[in-house]
Amino acid sequence: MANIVQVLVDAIALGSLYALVALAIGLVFGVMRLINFAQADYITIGAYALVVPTASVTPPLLLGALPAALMIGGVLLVVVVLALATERVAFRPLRNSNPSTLLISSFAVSYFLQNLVMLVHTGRPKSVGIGQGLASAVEIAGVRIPGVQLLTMVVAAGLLVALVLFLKKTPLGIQMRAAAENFQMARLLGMPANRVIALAFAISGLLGGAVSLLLTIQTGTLDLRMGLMPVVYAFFATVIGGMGSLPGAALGGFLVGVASVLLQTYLPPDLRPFRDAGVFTLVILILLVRPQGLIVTSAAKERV
Amino acid sequence: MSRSSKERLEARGVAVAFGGIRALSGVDLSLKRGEILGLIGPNGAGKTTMVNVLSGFQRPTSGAIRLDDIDVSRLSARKIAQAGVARSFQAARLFRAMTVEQNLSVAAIGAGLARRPARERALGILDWMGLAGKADLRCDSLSYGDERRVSIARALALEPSFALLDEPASGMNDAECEALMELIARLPERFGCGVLLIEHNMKVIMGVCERIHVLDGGQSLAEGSPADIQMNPVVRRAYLGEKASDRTLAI
Amino acid sequence: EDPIKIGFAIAESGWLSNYDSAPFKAAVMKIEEINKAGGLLGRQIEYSVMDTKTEQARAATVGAQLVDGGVDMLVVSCDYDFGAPSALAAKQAGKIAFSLCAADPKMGVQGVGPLAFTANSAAQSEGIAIAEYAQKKMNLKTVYVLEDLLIEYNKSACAGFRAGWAAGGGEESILGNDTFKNDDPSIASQITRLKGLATQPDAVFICSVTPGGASAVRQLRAAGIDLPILASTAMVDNYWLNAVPGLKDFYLPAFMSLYGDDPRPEMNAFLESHKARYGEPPVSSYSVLGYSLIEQWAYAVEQAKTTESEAVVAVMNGFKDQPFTAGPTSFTDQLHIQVDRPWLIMKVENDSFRAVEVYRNSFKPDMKLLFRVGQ
Amino acid sequence: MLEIRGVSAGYGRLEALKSVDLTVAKGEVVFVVGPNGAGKSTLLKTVSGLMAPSAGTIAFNGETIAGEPPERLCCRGLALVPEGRSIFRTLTVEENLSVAAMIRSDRDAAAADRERVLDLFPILRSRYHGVAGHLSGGEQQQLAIARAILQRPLMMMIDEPSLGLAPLVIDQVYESLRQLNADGLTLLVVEQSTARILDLASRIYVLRNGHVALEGAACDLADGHALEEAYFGYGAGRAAQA
Amino acid sequence: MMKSDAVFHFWFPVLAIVVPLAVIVALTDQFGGLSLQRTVIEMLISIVIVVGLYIFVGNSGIISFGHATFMAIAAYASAWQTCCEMLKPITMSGLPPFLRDQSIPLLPSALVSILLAGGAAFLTGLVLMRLTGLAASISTLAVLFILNVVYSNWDSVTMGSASIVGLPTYVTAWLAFGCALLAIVVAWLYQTSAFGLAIRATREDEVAAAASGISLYWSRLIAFTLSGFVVGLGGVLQAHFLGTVSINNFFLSFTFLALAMLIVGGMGSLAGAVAGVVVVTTIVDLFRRLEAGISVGGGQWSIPAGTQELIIAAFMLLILIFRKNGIMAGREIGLPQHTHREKGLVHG
Ligand SMILES: Nc1ncnc2c1ncn2[C@@H]1O[C@H](COP(=O)(O)OP(=O)(O)OP(=O)(O)O)[C@@H](O)[C@H]1O
Ligand SMILES: Nc1ncnc2c1ncn2[C@@H]1O[C@H](COP(=O)(O)OP(=O)(O)OP(=O)(O)O)[C@@H](O)[C@H]1O
Ligand SMILES: [Mg+2]
Ligand SMILES: [Mg+2]
Repeated sequence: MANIVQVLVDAIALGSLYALVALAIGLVFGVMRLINFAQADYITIGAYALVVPTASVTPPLLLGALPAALMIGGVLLVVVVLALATERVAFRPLRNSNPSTLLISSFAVSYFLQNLVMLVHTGRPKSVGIGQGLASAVEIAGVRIPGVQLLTMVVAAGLLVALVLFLKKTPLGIQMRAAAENFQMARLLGMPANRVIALAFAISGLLGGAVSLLLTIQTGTLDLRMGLMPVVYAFFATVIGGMGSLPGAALGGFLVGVASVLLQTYLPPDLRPFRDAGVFTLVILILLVRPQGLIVTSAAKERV
Repeated sequence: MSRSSKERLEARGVAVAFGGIRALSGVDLSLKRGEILGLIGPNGAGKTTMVNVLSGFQRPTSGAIRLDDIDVSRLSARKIAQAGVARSFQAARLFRAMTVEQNLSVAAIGAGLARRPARERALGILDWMGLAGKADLRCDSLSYGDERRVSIARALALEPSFALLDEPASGMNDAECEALMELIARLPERFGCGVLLIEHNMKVIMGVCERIHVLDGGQSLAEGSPADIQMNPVVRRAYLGEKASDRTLAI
Repeated sequence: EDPIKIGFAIAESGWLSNYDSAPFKAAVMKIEEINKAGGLLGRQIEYSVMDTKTEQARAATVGAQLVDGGVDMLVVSCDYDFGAPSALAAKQAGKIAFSLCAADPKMGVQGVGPLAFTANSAAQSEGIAIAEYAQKKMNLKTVYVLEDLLIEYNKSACAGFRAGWAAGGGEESILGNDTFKNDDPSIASQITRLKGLATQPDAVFICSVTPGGASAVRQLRAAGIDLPILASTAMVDNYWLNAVPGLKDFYLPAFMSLYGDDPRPEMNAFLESHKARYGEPPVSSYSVLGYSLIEQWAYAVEQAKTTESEAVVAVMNGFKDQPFTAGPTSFTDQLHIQVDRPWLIMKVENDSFRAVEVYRNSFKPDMKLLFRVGQ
Repeated sequence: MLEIRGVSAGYGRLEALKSVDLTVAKGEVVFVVGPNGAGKSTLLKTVSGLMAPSAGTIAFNGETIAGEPPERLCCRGLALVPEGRSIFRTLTVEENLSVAAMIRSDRDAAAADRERVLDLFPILRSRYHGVAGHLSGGEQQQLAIARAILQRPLMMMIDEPSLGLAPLVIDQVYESLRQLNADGLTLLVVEQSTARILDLASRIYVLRNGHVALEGAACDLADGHALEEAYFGYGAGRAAQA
Repeated sequence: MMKSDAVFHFWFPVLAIVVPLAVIVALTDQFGGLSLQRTVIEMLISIVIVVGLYIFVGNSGIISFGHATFMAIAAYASAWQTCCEMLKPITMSGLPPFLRDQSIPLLPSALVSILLAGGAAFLTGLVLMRLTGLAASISTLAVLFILNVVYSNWDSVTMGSASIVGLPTYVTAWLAFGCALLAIVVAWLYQTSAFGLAIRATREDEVAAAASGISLYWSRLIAFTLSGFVVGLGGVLQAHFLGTVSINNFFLSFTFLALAMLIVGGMGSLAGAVAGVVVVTTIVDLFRRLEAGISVGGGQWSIPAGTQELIIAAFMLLILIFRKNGIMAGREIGLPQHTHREKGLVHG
C-alpha cells in the first residue's frame, strides 16, 4: 500500500516538473504560435549560470556561491534576460511567420545557444552541489518525498494557478491574450503590444529559471542537453493537454510524467528499456481519441 | 452517395444548439433543383449555421438533412460535397497560393475527375464567367470582387445539384453587385442546379430570387415571393427596417 | 629518409572531443619522446590531425583524406561508433587503425577487420573486475544492478558485471536489475523499487556515465541509501564529485591514478612527464591509453623493422602480457582488445578518488560475453 | 483635424496610394468611396500607423504623425475599425470590449459607455460571455464598431461599416454614427456603396486607382451623377481636373 | 501551343534544378578533391531525403518529425541484408536465419528496404493521418521517439545504439545524382498530379478543401506513403555511402537539420527543397573549411573551433528573418514569361 502511494508520489513529482516546462511552452505557443525549442537552452543556461564560465571541468561556483535568495534571483534574472534577448533578436522579426518557420528558427536559436555554451564550458558535463539539503528526502508515513520534489509540486501548482488567474482576470493578462491573437489590432487599441508579448517570454524565462534550479538540485549535474528531454516531454504534454490551454498543458505534463513512472514501475524487466515507447504510444492514442487535446477551450474551436 | 443529380435538398426540423445558444430551432427548408431560394434574416439569425448544416460542416442537434429523401445528416462535409451540394463561404477561403484554374480544378478533382478533365472543366467555367483571362493568376493577387467570383466558380466546379452561396455580394460595389446578380440568375440554366442565396443586400435578393425564406432567432419567420416578403410587416420590423422600401429595395 | 606518418582522425569539436583530447595529447607526447630519442627505425614521426566533429560522415571523410595523404597508421576516435568509419577507410587502404580508447571488441577482427585495434580493455572486463573485487576483497554477498541504457558501453559493463558476479556468487545473489535513461531527470521509481526489496542488497552496481550516473548517485544517497556503490571506469573523474559532496563507499576500476598515489611506478612516471610537457596532469586517466597506443605500435614496428601493416599486425597479434605503460598487453589474431589487463581499484574519499589496489580479474570473458550474444 | 498631404504608400512594388491629399475638419463626417482596389483601406491603414507612407505628410490635430506607431496614435485619440473586423476571436465579447476600454482613465464614463453600446447592439449583451470567434459575421462587425466607440476617440475611422450587416442594423449604425458625430466625434468612413451615405456625409472623396478622383461637399454631389461618373470612371479625365 | 513546347514547359522547373546539379557533379567528379567529392555526394543524398520530406511536408503543410524513422527502417533493413556476413551471426543473432546467415545482392536488397520504408510509412499514416496540424506533427515526433527507443534497445537485431559497421559502400556521385534525379522527378509528377493538387488545397485551407470534396485523410496518406518511399531511398543511400548505420544518426539533430534545409529553401516548392539543401550544405562546408584553416597570403587563417556552428545557426536565422518563406518563397523556377504571370503583376 505504502508502495503504491510512494509510486504515485514519484509519478506526481515527475509530472510536476514536466508540467512546469509545459506551462512555459504552452504560454509562448499561445502568444506567438511558436513552439520554442530554445526553452531547453533557457533551462541549460540557467543552470550553467551557477558556475563560473570556463572550460575547466571543475569550475568554481558563481551564482551558486550566493546566498539562496540571491542565487535564485540571479538565476531567474539570467534566464529572463536570455529569453527576452532571444525574443528581441530572433523571434520578434519573425512575428507573423508561419508556425513551421518559427519552429525552425527556434531550432536555430537553440543550436546557437547550445554551441555557445559548448564553446564557453566545453561539452563535458559538470557538477554543482547546491541544495544538498533540499535534495534529501523526508519520510511521511512511510512515504519518501525528496524535498526538491515537494518543492517542484508546490511551485508547479502555484504557478499554474497564478498564470491562469493572471491571463483570465488581470488587464495585462487579457491584453496579452489579445496581442497574442491579433498583434496589429492590439496596437490599434493602444497596447504596447511588443512589450506585452515580450512579457510572455519573460514569464517563460522565469519558468525556465525555476526549472533550472529544481533540476540542478535534483541531479547535481550540468549538461549541455539537460533541458532537452524535459522540453520534448513538455512539448508532447502541451499538445495532448490541448494547445492554448494552460491547465491543459499542465495536465499533459502530469500525464506524461505519471505514465513514465508507472511504466517504469510496472513493466517486466525485459520490457523496461522500452518504457518511453509506451509513453509515446500513449501520446498518440490520446491524440487519436482527442485530436484537439484533453482540455479544449471553447475559443480553440473555430467555427466555419 | 452516388453522384447522379439530385432533385431536392431538404432540412427537416433542423435544430442546432451551441451550449445554451440555440442557433436554429426546428427549421424546415427545401430547395429544388433549378430554383433560386433566398435566405435572409437579421444578424445571428442562423443563416450561416443553416448552410453549415446543409453542407455537412455542422451536425444538427436534432432534425435531418435529406437529399432526395436519403438522410445525409451523418455524412462528412466531403461526402456531401461529392453528393452534389456545393457551398461558398462568408469569407472567400480561396487556396491563396494556387492559381485560379487550380482552385477550380481542386473542386473538379474532388468531384472525381482526373487532372486533365478537371482542368478542362475549370477553364470552361472560367470562360463562362468571363474570368478566362485570370486562369493563371495566383489567388493572392486577385482583387476582392474577383476573389468572390472565383469562390463561386469553385463551388460550381463540383457541378453540384445545389449551390449554397453565403453573402457572395458582401463588399462589392453597386456595379459589381449587378454583374453578380446576372451571374447568379443564369446559374440554374447553365448548371441545372438549385441555388440557396444568403445576402443582406436586398437589391440582389429581390432581383434574383424566386422564393425567399426568412429566418429570425433560429426560427422560420416567413417564406414567400419577393413581393410578399417585402410587404410582410413582420419581416420589415425584424429585418428590413421601416425605411426599407424607399431606399434599399428599389428594384 | 622520409618521415613516418601517423594520422589522427579524432574529434576536436563536438561532445566526443572531451574523450579524445586527453589520450591524443598523451599520444603526441609519446611521438615527441620517440622523435627525441632518434625516431622510429631511424625515421622521425610526423603526425597530422583532422577533426571528425563528432559526426560519422565526417569521420569517414577525414579518415579517407588522411589515408589518401599517405599515413602509415591511423589513430581513430575513442568511441567505436565514431572511430569505425575512419577505421574502415584505413582498412580499405590496407592501413592499421588504432582506436584511442574504444571499449568495444568490434573495433577489431570481428567488426572493422583484422587491421583494427583498440588501446582499451573491453567494457565487460571492467564489470568483471569490480564484481570480483567486491566479492573477494570487500566481502559483499549480494548486489543490485542499475543499468543506464544510453550507450552500449554501459550495457557491456553491466553484462560483464553480471557474468562476473554470477560466476563468483551465483545468479541468485543478484537481487535485482533495473534500468534508467541517462537523461531521466529523476530515478525516483527505481529507488522506490530498490527500497521495496524484501532484503536490501550489500551493494549497488551502476553502469553509467556522467551526467546521468552522477545524478543517479546523488539521488541514491539523497534517498538515504548508504550501501557501497560500485561503478564502471567512465565515472572515474573527480569533477562530478561536486554533485555528491561527502560521497563515501564508492568504488570503481580505473586505468591509473592521476593523483600520484598509483602503486605502479611507471604510471607515476607517465604522470610526471605529462606535467613536464603540458604543465598539468592529464584531465582524464584515459590519457595513458593514448600514450600506450603509440608505444605499442612503435614497439611492433621496431620488431617488424617495417611499417608494413601485415608485418606489424603479425607482431602485435603475438603480444602476450607484453609490458607497456598502460599495463600488460595481449592481442591474438581473434582479439584486438584487452580482456584481463589489471585494473586499479579506486574509491572516493574526501571528495576525491584514491587508489586502493591493483586487481586483475581471473574470470575472462568469452566471445559470447564480449559480443553479448544471447544476453 | 486630419490633414493628409501628398501621401503615397504601397505594398512592395505596387503603389496603392499615389500622392493623396485629404483633410477632415473637426466635427466633420467625411466619406471615402471608390471601387475595389482603389486604395481606400490602404489610406486608413496609413493614417492609423499600420503602414508607413513612402511620401507625404500626415498631421493630426496639427502635429505630424506619419511613421508613428499605432499604439501612440491611439493614445492621441485616433481609432480605426479595420477591414475584416479584426476582433479578438479567442477572447469573449466582454474581454474584447475591456481591451478597448483599458487605455481610458475615466473608468466610470467607460462603464457607462459600455452600457450604451450594449444597448445599441443588444445581441452583444446576449453573447457577452461567449467567445467572439463564434459570433456570426454581422455580430462580429457590430462588436468591432462597439469596440471603437468604447475607445472614446476624437476621431474614428471605419472601413466599410455596413459589411455583412442586416439592413435594419445598418440603419442603426448610421443613426448612432450621426449621434456620435453630434456629440463631437469626427468621422472618416470608407464605404463601398454610395446609396446610403449622402445624408450623413459632410464631404465625400472618391478614390480611384490610388488617386483622389473627386472631392466635394455632400450637398454638391447630392444628385449623384458626378459621383457616379467619378466612381466608375466614365469621365475620369474630367473629374480629375475638377 | 505545340505539343513539345507544352512538354518543355511542364518539365522546365525540373530541368532548371537538375541541369545545374549535373554540372556540379561533373565538375567535382573531374576536378574536385576527395573531401569536395564526398561533400557533393552527401549533398545529393540530402537532396533525396529533403525532397522526400518535401513530398509530404511541403505539399501538406504539416511538419513531420517522423521521416527519419522511415530512413532508419530502410537503412537497417539494408544493413541486415547486405552487411558483414561474418559478424551478423554474432552481433545480430536475433535476425531470422535467412537474413542472419547470408547476404542478399545489393539491388534487390535496396528495393526491399525501400518497400519496407514505404510500407512502414503507409501503416503509420493509416493511423496518424486522421490528425491534422500540430497534433499530426507531434504524433510523428512520437513515432520518431518510439522507433528510436525500440531500435536502440532491440540489441539482438539492431545492435542497440551501436553502429552496424561494414556495409558495402557503393554510392558514387553519379549514382547519388541518379537517385536525386529520380526523387525530383517523382516529386514533380506527384505535385502536378490530381493528388498533388488536392493535397496542396488542404494545405491552403482544410475547410474549403473538404467543401470541394477533397479527402484530407487520403490525400495525406498518399503523400505520406510516397515520401516514405523516397526517404527510404535516401536511407539506403546514406547507409551505403557511410558504410555504417546507427540509430543515433536518425534522430533529433538529423531531423532538425533536414527540416531546416527544407524550410530555409522554402517548403512550398520543389525548387525550395533543393535550394535549401544546396545552400545549407555550401554554408556548412565553407565554414568547415574556414575552421580547418585556409592560407591567406602565406599565413594560415582560421576561425576558432566551435564557432562554425554558431555562425551557421546565425546564418539560418538571418535567412529566415529576411526571407520569411524561404529562399524560393514557395515558387518553382519557371520560364521567364511564366514567372511574370504567376507573380500576378498583371492586376485585375
Ligand atoms: N460555434 C458556435 N458557438 C456558439 N455560438 C455560435 C456558434 N456558431 C454560431 N453561433 C451563434 O449562432 C447564431 C447564428 O449564427 P449564424 O452565423 O448562423 O448567423 P447568420 O444568420 O449567418 O448571421 P450573419 O448575417 O451575421 O452572418 C449567432 O448568434 C452565433 O452567435
Ligand atoms: N497586403 C497587401 N499586399 C499586397 N497588395 C495589397 C495588399 N493589400 C492591398 N493590396 C493592393 O493594394 C491595392 C489597394 O488595396 P486596398 O485594400 O487599399 O483597396 P480598397 O479600396 O480598400 O478595396 P476594397 O474595396 O476591395 O476593400 C489593391 O490593388 C490591392 O490588391
Ligand atoms: Mg452568416
Ligand atoms: Mg478595403
